[in-house]
Amino acid sequence: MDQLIELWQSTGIYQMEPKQLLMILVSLVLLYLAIAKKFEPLLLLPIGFGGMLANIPGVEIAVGDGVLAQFYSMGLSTGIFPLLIFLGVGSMTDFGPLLANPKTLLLGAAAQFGIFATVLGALFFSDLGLFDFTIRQAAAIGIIGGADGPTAIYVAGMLAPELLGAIAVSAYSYMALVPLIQPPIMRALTTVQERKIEMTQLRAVSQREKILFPLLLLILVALVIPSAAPLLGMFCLGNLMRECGVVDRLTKTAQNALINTVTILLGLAVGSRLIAEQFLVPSTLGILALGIVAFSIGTASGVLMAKLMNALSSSKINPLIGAAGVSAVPMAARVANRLGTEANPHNFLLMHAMGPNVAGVIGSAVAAGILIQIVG
Amino acid sequence: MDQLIELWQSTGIYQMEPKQLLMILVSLVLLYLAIAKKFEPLLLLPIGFGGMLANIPGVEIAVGDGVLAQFYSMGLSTGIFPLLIFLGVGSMTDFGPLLANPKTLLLGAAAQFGIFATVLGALFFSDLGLFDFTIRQAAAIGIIGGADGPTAIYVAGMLAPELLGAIAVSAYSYMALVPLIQPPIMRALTTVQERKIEMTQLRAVSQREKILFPLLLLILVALVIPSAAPLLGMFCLGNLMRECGVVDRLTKTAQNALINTVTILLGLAVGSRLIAEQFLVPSTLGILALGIVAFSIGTASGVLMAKLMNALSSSKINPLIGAAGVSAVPMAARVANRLGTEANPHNFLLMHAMGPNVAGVIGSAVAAGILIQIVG
Amino acid sequence: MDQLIELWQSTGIYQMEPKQLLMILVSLVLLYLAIAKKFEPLLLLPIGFGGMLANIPGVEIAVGDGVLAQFYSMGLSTGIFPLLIFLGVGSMTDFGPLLANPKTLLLGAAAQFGIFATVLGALFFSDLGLFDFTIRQAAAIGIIGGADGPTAIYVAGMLAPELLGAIAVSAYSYMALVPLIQPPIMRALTTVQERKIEMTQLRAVSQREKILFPLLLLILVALVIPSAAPLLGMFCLGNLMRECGVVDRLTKTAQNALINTVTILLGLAVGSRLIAEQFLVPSTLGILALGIVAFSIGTASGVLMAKLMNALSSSKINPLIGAAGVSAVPMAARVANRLGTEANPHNFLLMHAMGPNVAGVIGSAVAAGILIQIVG
Amino acid sequence: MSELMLEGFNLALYGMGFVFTFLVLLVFLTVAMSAAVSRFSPPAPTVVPRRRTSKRKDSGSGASAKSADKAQIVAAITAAVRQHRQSD
Amino acid sequence: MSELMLEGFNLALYGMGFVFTFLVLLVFLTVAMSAAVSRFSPPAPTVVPRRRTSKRKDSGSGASAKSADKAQIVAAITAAVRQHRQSD
Amino acid sequence: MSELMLEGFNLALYGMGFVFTFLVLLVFLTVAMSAAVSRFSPPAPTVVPRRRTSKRKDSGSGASAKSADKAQIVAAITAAVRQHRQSD
Ligand code: NA
Ligand code: NA
Ligand code: NA
Repeated sequence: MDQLIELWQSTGIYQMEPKQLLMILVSLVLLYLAIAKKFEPLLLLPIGFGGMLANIPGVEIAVGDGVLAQFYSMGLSTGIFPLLIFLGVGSMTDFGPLLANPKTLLLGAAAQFGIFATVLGALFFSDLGLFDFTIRQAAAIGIIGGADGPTAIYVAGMLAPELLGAIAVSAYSYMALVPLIQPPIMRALTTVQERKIEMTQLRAVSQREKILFPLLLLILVALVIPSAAPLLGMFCLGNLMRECGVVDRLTKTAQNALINTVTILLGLAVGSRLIAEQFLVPSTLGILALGIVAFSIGTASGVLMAKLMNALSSSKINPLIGAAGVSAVPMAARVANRLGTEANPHNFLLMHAMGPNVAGVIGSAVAAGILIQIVG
Repeated sequence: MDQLIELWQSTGIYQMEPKQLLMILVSLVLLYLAIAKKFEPLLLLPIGFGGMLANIPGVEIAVGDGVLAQFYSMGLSTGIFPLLIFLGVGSMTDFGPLLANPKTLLLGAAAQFGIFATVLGALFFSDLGLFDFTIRQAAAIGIIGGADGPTAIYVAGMLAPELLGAIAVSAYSYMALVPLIQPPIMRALTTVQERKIEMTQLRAVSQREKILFPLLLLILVALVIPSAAPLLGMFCLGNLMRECGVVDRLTKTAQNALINTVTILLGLAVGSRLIAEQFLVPSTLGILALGIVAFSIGTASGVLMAKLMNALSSSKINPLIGAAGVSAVPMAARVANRLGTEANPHNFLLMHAMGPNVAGVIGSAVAAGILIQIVG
Repeated sequence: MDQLIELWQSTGIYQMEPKQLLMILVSLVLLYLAIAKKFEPLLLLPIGFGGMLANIPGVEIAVGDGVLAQFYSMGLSTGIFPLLIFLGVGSMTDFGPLLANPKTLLLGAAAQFGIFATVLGALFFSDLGLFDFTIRQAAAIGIIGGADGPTAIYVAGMLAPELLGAIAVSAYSYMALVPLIQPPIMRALTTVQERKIEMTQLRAVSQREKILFPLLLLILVALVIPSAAPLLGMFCLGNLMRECGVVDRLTKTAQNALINTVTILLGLAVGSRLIAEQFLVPSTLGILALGIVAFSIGTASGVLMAKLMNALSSSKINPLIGAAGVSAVPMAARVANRLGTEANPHNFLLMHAMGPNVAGVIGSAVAAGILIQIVG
Repeated sequence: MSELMLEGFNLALYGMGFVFTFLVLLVFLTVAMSAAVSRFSPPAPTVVPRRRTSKRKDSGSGASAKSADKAQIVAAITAAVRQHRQSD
Repeated sequence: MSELMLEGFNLALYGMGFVFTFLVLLVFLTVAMSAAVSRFSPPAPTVVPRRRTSKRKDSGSGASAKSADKAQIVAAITAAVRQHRQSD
Repeated sequence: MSELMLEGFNLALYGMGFVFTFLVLLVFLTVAMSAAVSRFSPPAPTVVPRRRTSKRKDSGSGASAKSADKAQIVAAITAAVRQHRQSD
């Protein structure tokens, strides 16, 4: 009989605390968004599932010797998982549109203003006494505005691992919501006339330029902002592998088996940070609120930068592609294209928007390097 | 000259002890079974090869800093390898037949009686003074009756790592022998009339049911038997990835590169436990003897449960499919199908037997959770 | 203002030391050779890129907690990466030509003389006071003459990790230069008449022989030179997987996702040893000089061994295939074929040269075992 | 009976009990889930021919997939031939 | 204004400054690199139809690749049909 | 000669000796193994066209495989065309 009581006490029903139940519901919502709404399913599915596992009471999965805790300490504490993801992303990125129109790099720079504005916002919350974010935490929250999942996870793992769960969930959710968040801002800041601007077909880019670009980028990183070198280094390696044409078998693995395996493990490791004690804190609400602000400001500053460039230069660009500077590849570029076609059915902006789009990846990695450099 | 003697003393011929030679022969037998007899070759080939490497004298491969010892501490001590295998198995499992006929889950429950009967058998041996199994060791031996390789390795790694080699060899060998072990038992316990029972075509199962089932299963695990959550969690994640249709690239990797890589490493790590000192002990014989008992009792209880269900219900099932409840996917289901066709050429039981077959995987994972919970 | 100065001091321009700049140029040369000249690109591309990352000042990438340092301690200190590469190479090796003409194994033995002659050369340098190589370092340098990348990296990691960068760069560079290094030596040591010798078509080899060979090889290793067992063990496992025909899905992964992933990580880990402090030392020049000597002597002794065999036996072999005994698979075999066709357009030596070519892999792994045994 | 055996019987009893409890619950929940699904999404064309990511052989559907492929190929060829003739 | 906010403004100022500096430099270097490449390897047929290892969809080129494939298939079938007729 | 060189000569001597011993033994064992295999499984059709899991190029067989494929395609098309005509 004693043993039966002991067994009953070992069940989840007996041990479940309300906050764990709540976190399981939150995780189910993430799974619902991933599966039914196709919100960044590659990441949100393993994150949501990891969140469920992490909140099962009475068994160590996300802490101690648990398997998710091991994935966390193996790949997130060390930074290895996001860096390998960056390798894979690099090997899937085509810098052609960017090389055909390099000034779109400036759009990728402007959109990073979302990051720093959000850092200020987080610190302002602290100032008001609403939350108690340190400068490291504020920097980690700001990086959500980079609209780049692995960068956000990498920076959060370095600067504020205690917020990693909330930051990752916020970053991926808003990336999925880009088609809803961006259009009103883009419409508000542009005239129909501007949205109708057609852009000339991009010039062809030679293979040699594509091979030299990642090396050029890495050297510039080495000279100017070394702390961005791990992230951009892996990115450039992936891209060089892709473009050089002599290591196709490595490229194929980096694009498939390697990135997929790491995505599963990284998702589960991030999910392990959705344990109730860590996620169900007021600051999570603050992070979610700041995250959407970050995306909005980034979008706006990208568009405004495009308008500024038009004011200063004779060759006009469609300001919609400025919004793609936040990264969120390739969603933001598609949004720009959609709004362009809406205003002018002959307006195909997709390729033109891919330039600022990948520039945004570089921009947020540089911003990440600076944040790590200054507050890390 | 001294150096020549030293060199001679470094050779394997000089250092080889009889028991190492014997273990190399045992390993060669495993390789023979894997290659010539196709006995679970995916696992027994790396296990057998690892066994050979582990018993080469004069070089540390399976102990200390040796590479197999590193694979062991990386993946078996931590439980990571069997859990990743379970992820892959989940991503290859179709719960359709089970969902079309959920009461076959009971067959998967009944067949787990083999596990607990074997635990008792092991303890009885201890009682008789034949062997000296502790309760933890008895539990680890019993799990052989689950007829599921990764579950057996996971539980043995938790409860009795010193027996892991013998338990894994026993589990995989008897799984390969299912087509020989099961038929006499199945024939003995059923009449020709019963074996002739035809079953109606299974209903079509919607994708939505297939998506909800792994979540349902995980939630039930969380509520009732949390200690089964690592195993069944990874299994359900793999299955959800498979069925949800939005992460196909992850599923493909889980089904191929990931599970194959882990299978090689896990096989070698298990092989490292075939070192003579650990494998050539009397208890290994006990484990081999108990293993076949476990399979036989599991088979019998599955069949008898099916007959009981027929006695209580009007919709008849063919009792042969009860034997598939031991898992040993998909071999046991094929055996049931073969005996069915033998008795009645129009009797196609394969799909019907897949239900209890995958139910057996769930059942033994639940049993594993209970054993870890109570004696772990 | 202070912060601006601090930021300026954090840039690479400020912190870059001349030797780091020099190493970045060296790395760029490696990348150029890999991409433009197709010098062993699968390895030299990640090595060169890793070398660039390792020499970026002001950020820990190749030391401390840096990601390359982690790859190094994960896979090179432990020996795991080269062993997994050997698994993959084994799974891609066809022993057919060797089995059809087993006496070509002797050519693979003779060519290893390059290894030991180079060990003597390195010690002679020490004797002269030019460099200060210990016997362990000399052994690690000698293994370059094995013309086998993973073997060289494995041995260097065991015996002289401080030289690993220079040894790996030397080994892969000279392997790529085989088409330039070997022909003059081969022409100098053979008459046109010898180069014209046609060889009879190789007999068909049964699958059973191909399955038994890796087991035979492993058993001989176990009996005679156990310290070669990790390397040749993994090689034989890969080959057995390939030939047995029952684990094709494992073989496919070992040949693709697994070896490709490990190649990327191993290349980066080796690249981490190109840090200026470690690579820009006089001994690197010595290693590069000794490396080419090693290749040349290996080539010469292979050819001379073939001539000796012709002198002693009635069935003539073309002495060009002796040069393939250094390994450098499959380049050396192609060189032999090219020179053969040059002398006699009906002379197809490729298949005949594959025998000594793979024998050279076995030979240098055996030599590696002996070196580790005696000086390790 | 020894202490150890007693412990073993306890383990077996509770163990089988739990396994059955669990799977019986799962039967009920599964039936309920399937009922709910068919109620809330009633007449949908259920077994969509799903993209096969699995490597498992299931001879039945595989064969039909093949014959469908074949039909498509034949159709494509037929169309091509027709087009070719018209362009003559 | 608090110490913390001040630190924040500093961070934002230097941060955005650095990001812009970096990307402006990158624009110049990229333009220079492209110019150098086109000078030293002038009239080469630039966009070689490279082997695609990437899985990314890019509708444009994908579509043209498809239609090229289709053309090839049609050509192959045409040839096969012609051959078939001649052999009749 | 220095101590170190002496050690080196020893190493080279034993090393080459061992390498040769090993590979000579391997030659004998391999020959014996092949003889045994051909004795105990004599006239089997040896080189079965094995499933190729390897990526290695070997131009010969590759070419023949291709031409076989081509022949099959031509045959398939021929059949399709014939069928198409009959159904006209
Ligand atoms: Na960004
Ligand atoms: Na089972
Ligand atoms: Na060699």
